Amino acid sequence: MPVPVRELELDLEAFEGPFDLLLALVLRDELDLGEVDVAGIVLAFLERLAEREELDLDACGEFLVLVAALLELKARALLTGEDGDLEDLDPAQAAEELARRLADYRRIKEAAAWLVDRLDEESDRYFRLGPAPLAPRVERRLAAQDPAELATALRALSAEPPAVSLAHLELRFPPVEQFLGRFRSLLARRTRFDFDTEVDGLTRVEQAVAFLALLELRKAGEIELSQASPFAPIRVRRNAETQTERTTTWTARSA
Amino acid sequence: MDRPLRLVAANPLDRLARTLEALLVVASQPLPVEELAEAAAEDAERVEMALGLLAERFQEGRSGIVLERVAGGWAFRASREAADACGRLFERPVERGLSQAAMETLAVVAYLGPCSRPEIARLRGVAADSVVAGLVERGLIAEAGREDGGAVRYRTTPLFERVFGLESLSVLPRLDDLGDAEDIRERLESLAEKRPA
Amino acid sequence: MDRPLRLVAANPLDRLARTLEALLVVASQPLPVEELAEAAAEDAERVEMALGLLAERFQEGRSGIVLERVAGGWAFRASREAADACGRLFERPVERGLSQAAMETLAVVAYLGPCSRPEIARLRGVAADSVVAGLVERGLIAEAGREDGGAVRYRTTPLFERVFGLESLSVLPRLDDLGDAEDIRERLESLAEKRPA
Repeated sequence: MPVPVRELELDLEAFEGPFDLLLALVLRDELDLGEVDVAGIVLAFLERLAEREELDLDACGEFLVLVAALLELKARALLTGEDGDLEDLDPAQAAEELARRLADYRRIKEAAAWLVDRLDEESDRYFRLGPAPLAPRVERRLAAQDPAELATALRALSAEPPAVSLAHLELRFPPVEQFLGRFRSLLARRTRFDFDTEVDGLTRVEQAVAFLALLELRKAGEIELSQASPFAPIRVRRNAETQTERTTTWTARSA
Repeated sequence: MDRPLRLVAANPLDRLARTLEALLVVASQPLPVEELAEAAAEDAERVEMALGLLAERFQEGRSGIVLERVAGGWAFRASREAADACGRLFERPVERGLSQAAMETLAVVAYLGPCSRPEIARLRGVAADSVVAGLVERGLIAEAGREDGGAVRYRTTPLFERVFGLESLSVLPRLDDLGDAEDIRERLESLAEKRPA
Repeated sequence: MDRPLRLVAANPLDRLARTLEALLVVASQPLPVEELAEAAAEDAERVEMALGLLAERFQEGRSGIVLERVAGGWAFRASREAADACGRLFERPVERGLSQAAMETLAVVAYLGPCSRPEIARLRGVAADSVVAGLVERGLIAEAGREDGGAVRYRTTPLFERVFGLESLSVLPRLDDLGDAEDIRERLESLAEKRPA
């Protein structure tokens, strides 16, 4: 019987109830995401998984998508300075705004995924980039220009730009990439490793993020996971057919 | 008087087709019909007809040179059948090793039109500087003026359309058709409504 | 045993010919037989045979694409019959304006004196490589020695002065309110740091 991710019971400081409800409350802005311990959710899920005889990978996949969505929301919720007046909105509007931003970003991700597929399909289309070998040389001629344009350009360049908040530049996603890189290079050297040993000594949050990275690698088919028994160490093994050059990583696709 | 003229008409079209072949084989980028017509000193309609002839002749399976409609114009490329041979001789520097971040940035610029690094950063949630510089270097995006705040804006280039085999940006799938972002939101919202008050 | 093999040989040669067409239409320089053979994974002798086929197909009077043997190898060119059309294609219409990036770069170099690419990038707050390369190619700026750090510096050219109708750089429109070149330079540098990239 699969672990019903969305019904995952959470007992966090800020929230007690099923995971799905938590997401709904967040979207309705009835719960401050800043208060929500995402790592706590991951740990609750891990414990739930550990109760089972074997690793439920489908549940892991769904969980990954939902938790990724939550992380995105949380990240975006921290952006209030950028677009200014989220605080001035009533809760419903704020929820709407957050949902809109999340939707925007998801759409961009989907568009990027479409481009990746497209590039893959078109990779056998070769064409010439430069001029043809025996083509005549092109002479580009330019009409007379007004020197005043030069002054205008330099003047514009030296004008004080309106103040723009750089708050958004501070935003960083949790270092899933960092763990992806770390695990990949580990697997380049060894065919298998023990997850628990690897993350030993890290904070709970880091361990949670490391686990997300593990799920992502598994989803990408780069590794296989096994666990002898509940609470036994998670063993990570390099998938035999691992592609060495993966450029698309950490893509949260919809479930 | 009409009939004999029609009979010889095949010949000039063939000649026009040869002229177009010549133009296309030396061009360094896709040529729009109007540009072909102007160079060939012919009207666009006849150029379209001749292109039809050529598209039939230069097609996959029949020829190593393939005529395709791409980036708002017409261009020759190698047949897909010859991709392995081409791969041994030519590099693909433009699209090699494009990262996920690069793809997302391309998607933002392609879909939203000219936009600046801060705008890209806001949508993607991470700073875009090095990614944007890399894409400019590859020729997939280019500067397109500055916005009011003084930040340089970027747009995708014809090379982008060519590399991705797009007739124009308008053939990109509509964003709404792509994902189920709305769907997830609705699902969550309906759940929230079911919640006991 | 030999004969039946020879009989079917026509087909593979045709396929090889298509592969060569593909390689030649993508190449930006003439390709020697050895390179073609290597790319097509065939021996040179068969490649020569296939080239013979192609030379017959792609010849003056028969095709707008002409296969030609030149010093460096084999290459496609436009037929002589289409010379006028090609002339018109490559005779670019006079461009009316410059891009904002080009205008800004020219303004920086003209007003502030010889600058290197890193300097231009710093002053404009955006990578300058492709803009500078474009302006050099068009003859509007040219190399003018190196700065201490070793980076090549660029200055405006006589063509630049002609295009902008200037007798010399000393008659550039005055920007007295902005101070002298040194003031402007400092101002741009401090602004570029503040500006959203």
